[in-house]
Amino acid sequence: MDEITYLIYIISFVLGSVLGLLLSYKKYNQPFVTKKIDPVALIISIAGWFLVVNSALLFFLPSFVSITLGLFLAALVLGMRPGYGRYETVIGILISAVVWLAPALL
Amino acid sequence: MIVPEVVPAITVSLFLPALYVGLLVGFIALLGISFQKKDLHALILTDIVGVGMLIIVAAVGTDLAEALILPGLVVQLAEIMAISEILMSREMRKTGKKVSFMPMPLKMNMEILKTAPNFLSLVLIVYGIFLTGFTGGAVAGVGILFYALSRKSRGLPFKLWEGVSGISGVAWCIWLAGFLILFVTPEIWLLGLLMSSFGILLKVASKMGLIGVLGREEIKRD
Amino acid sequence: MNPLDFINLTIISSVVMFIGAAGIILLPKPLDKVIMFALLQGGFISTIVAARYLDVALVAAIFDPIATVILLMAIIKINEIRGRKAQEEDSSA
Amino acid sequence: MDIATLGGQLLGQIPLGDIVLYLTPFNLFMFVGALIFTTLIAISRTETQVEAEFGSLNDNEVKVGLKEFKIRRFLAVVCGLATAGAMITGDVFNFTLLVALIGILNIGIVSAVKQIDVLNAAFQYGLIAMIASLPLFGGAAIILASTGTLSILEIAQLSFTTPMMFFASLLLILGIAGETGIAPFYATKAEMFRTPGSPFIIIIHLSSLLVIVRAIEILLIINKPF
Amino acid sequence: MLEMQIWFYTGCALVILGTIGTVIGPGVKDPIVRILNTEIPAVGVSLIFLSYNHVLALLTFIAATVIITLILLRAVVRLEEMGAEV
Amino acid sequence: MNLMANILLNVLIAFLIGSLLYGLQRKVMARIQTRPGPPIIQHLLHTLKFFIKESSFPYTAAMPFYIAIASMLCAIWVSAVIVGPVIEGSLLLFFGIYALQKIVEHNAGSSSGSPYGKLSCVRAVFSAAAEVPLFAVLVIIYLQTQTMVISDIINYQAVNGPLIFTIPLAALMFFVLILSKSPDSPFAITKGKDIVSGYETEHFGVLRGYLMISESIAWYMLLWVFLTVFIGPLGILGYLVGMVAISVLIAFINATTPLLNPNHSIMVQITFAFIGIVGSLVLMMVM
Amino acid sequence: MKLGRLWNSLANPKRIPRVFSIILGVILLTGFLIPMALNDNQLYPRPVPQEQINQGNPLAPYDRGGEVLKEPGIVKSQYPQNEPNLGKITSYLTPIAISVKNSTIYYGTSIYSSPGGLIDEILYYTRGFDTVLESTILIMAFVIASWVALNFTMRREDE
Repeated sequence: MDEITYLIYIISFVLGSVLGLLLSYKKYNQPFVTKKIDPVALIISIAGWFLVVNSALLFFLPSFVSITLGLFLAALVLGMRPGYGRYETVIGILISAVVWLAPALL
Repeated sequence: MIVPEVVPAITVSLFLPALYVGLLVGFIALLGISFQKKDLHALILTDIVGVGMLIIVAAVGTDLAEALILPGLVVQLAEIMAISEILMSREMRKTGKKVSFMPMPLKMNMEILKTAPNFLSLVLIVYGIFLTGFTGGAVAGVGILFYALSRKSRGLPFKLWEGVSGISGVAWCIWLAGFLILFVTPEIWLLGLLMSSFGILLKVASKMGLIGVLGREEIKRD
Repeated sequence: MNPLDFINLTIISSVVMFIGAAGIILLPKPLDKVIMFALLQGGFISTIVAARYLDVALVAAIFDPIATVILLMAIIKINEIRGRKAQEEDSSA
Repeated sequence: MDIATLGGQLLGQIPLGDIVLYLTPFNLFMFVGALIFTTLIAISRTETQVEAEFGSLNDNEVKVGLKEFKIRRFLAVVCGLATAGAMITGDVFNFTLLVALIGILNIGIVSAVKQIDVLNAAFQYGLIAMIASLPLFGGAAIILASTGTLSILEIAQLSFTTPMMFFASLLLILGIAGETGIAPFYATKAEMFRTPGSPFIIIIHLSSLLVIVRAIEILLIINKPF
Repeated sequence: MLEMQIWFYTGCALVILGTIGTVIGPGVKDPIVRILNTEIPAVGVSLIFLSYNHVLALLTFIAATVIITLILLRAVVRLEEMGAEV
Repeated sequence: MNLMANILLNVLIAFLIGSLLYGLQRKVMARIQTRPGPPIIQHLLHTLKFFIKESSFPYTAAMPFYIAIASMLCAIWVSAVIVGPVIEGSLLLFFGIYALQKIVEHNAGSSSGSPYGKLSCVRAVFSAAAEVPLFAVLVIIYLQTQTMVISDIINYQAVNGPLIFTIPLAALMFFVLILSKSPDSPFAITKGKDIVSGYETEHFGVLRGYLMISESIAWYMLLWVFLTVFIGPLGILGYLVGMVAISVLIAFINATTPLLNPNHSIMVQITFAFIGIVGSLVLMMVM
Repeated sequence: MKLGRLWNSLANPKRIPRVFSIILGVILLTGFLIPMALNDNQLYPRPVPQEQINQGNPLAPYDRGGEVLKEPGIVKSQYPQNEPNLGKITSYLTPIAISVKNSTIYYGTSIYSSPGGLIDEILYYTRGFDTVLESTILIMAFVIASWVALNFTMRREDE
């Protein structure tokens, strides 16, 4: 069912954001730190966005599992406390977009 | 054939002039309202707007149109009454003045006020009861009203006022019951008919009469 | 065609009504207007009679004096109020 | 036909002589909505407005007296019932009468207040309501004159729309706008809401919005754009 | 038929005349005068009713006019007494 | 699928997406105003937060009404979801729901007895005066497609192309309506910051939670109706993209415009409505 | 800004009836431009005015045929299938009315205004719901007026 799938996506996104928010408050205690890129967050973000955008490439997983997982990971970074996780998200989106466009460009 | 199948040609030919007169009257009166600064004058002019409405409805010229006019009249009357009361209430609050609550003068010794009311009122009430319905209610109501207005005795207690308004409520219920009988058990339609006509009569008449009683109540407080 | 044929109840009453209406509009004093109003009502009642609805004419004839009385009372009362006000203004001035 | 494309399938009719009420999902929803609100209003007590007193630190409570409360509740309940009736009626003249009833009740609900401004707004609203009876009843009469019937179910089955019917519905919508006080004539009504007595004044708003929605359905049925 | 037409057009003329008189007639600044002038359209409407044979409506209308006049006059007198500028 | 399950599913989706869109909107506005802004999830958390807070009722409130109104608002928007995505019923019914919702919203303000709520209630009457003409856009849709049933409108668009190209002014009107419903918009006079939180000022705890849930559903539903009626048949992904796009657009407008004075707000909306209705009719005549 | 001032003045309650009436007046004027005519296929048609009274009919102008309690009168209503007793009220006359009818020909109106008769049929039977509403409007207006009068304009010193 289409709608159930989408509901699961949304819920995983929401859960990811909530978890990301909680974790980021534990991890960082300074507000508004820009310019610094957290490597762990970067990896999670890239992995998440890759899973979301390029689920078709991962033939061994059903697409909805990979998207659910990917949304969860992407939201983990996206939902971080204000000031954090922005560059990581942008880089993640860029990389996955490049991968998505790569077959077409090549 | 007593009743024709279609509306007679002469009624059709009168429709357009009547409609135009209605529209024209409405237009003139509305123009008057829009250039009128004073609220009381605007209220008086809305009466004329109602006249325009009546002409437009009457122009259809069937029995149905007449049945639609009857209540329209009563509605117009009721609305004017309620709104004028609000206007007075507002002005009293604004000016904050205590006024003598007498709407009509009784210091004059008018001959007609001594002899005529009893007779006129009696005629009107009896005739109104014979007529029944909206028409009879209005006629009998004016009779009661005129009687109340012109009598000098002022001993009407406040309770009676509420009693009269109570009658009209009961009358409304009678009318409703009659209406239900007409639809639920059509076999006894005659009873329903009589209940309806007399219910409406009582209701309209008592309500109209209330205006006069209202006046008296105020006189009494003077 | 005899010109006298035009003198029947319908024509006369409508002429009376027009005179009454003109009087109501043009005369300045309210009391004069009430008198012209009676003229208007008279024309109206005779019109109903010309239509041969005597019961309606009867009711109209009863309502005519009532309306007149109500108008008269209001006019007298309002004159009284205005007179009193003018007096008060005089005495205060 | 038109009735079904507007409000969904025709669920049933309630014949009362020549006046036939009809129910579609749309009418039913509005009818039930109006009734629920009426019930809620009937069982509620009024709010108390708390205002800061001028020149001191005390509060000033504006309450609705018991007598005032009773009459206003009564009027509000009748107004709610009238609104519910206007939702399901299937007769143009019946609808206009219900709208007229709603108009007078709206004035009545606020006529019992003591603020001069609110009374003024109520009076002006009353003036509009009275003026609006011309286009309201006049519009219904012109519809009767042009179609020969007042029943909406019959009008829906006519195959033509004359300019006269269009003019009549123009009058009708203006009348409804006047009686219910929508834009751009909203100001009188909004002023009336400044008075305390929350659940009762709500019915003023409820009735006007629901009536407008219903009026749109009726006008579309009458005019049959295609 | 001619009679009916005469009544009808007399009624129309009276209504229009009376309305104009009520709106811009001489002396209508005084509310009493204005109310008196409204009686002319009332009679005009009665004539129109008569020519359509709406006799019952006519009967009711006559009674209702009297009451409306009374209500309006009551308002006028009381407002005048209060000295309200409306 | 089972009807009940379908309803539940759609309501949940509406609520979650609506909340996320509100969060997104706040984020975008904040970035435009060069603030960091709250996380996107904030509005949802905010809503859920109220369900674990203590509920208290002001003693000035109009009692059963004050409580009933919050759940009524919820019920009304749930029925909107039923009429909309679930059974694709009549648009007129949706119009009725919108009208009822206006009343509930308005009375939430006045039943509490708070002067802020009262002001919000008066303004709600104002704004209803403006929003109802805007909603008259439905008439134009009816004139164009000859039906009011949503599924038929979708079919019409599948054949004749999106309505936004044929009646652009109507789409503009509906867009103004959506704009007026969004918080912080120039037309959001009922929730202006000058009257604290408008009609929600005196609603605490569970009641506030209900109000916020219904607001989220309302936002989703308005966008859904806009996309369905003007863009035509869309997949769920299409709806998502469209909703995000409109939310971002509205966030741009909100971030850069001031709140209008109530009278002006209404008259601006009425002007839009007038231009929209007359313009659409003229366009239809010409074409 | 002039537009803003205009919009503000539109929100003044006192102006609204004036604005409304001028808009309505203009729309009424457009009625003169629109072709209008009476559709002669109406419900409840009535004979040519004055026809019945000219024939010396004692029930003029509301004679619609039928016999008291036996035969229904002629009524052309919208939904005859909903009205089993259609026309019976029209033909009904009270005993007083019958005696009046036998004595004079000029009292038709009064006879048909008493119970029974065409208008009663329309008001109470075929369109009864309308009459319920009308009398409700009347009663409500009086409730309002009398309540305001009793509690504000008359007994104000009690406050």
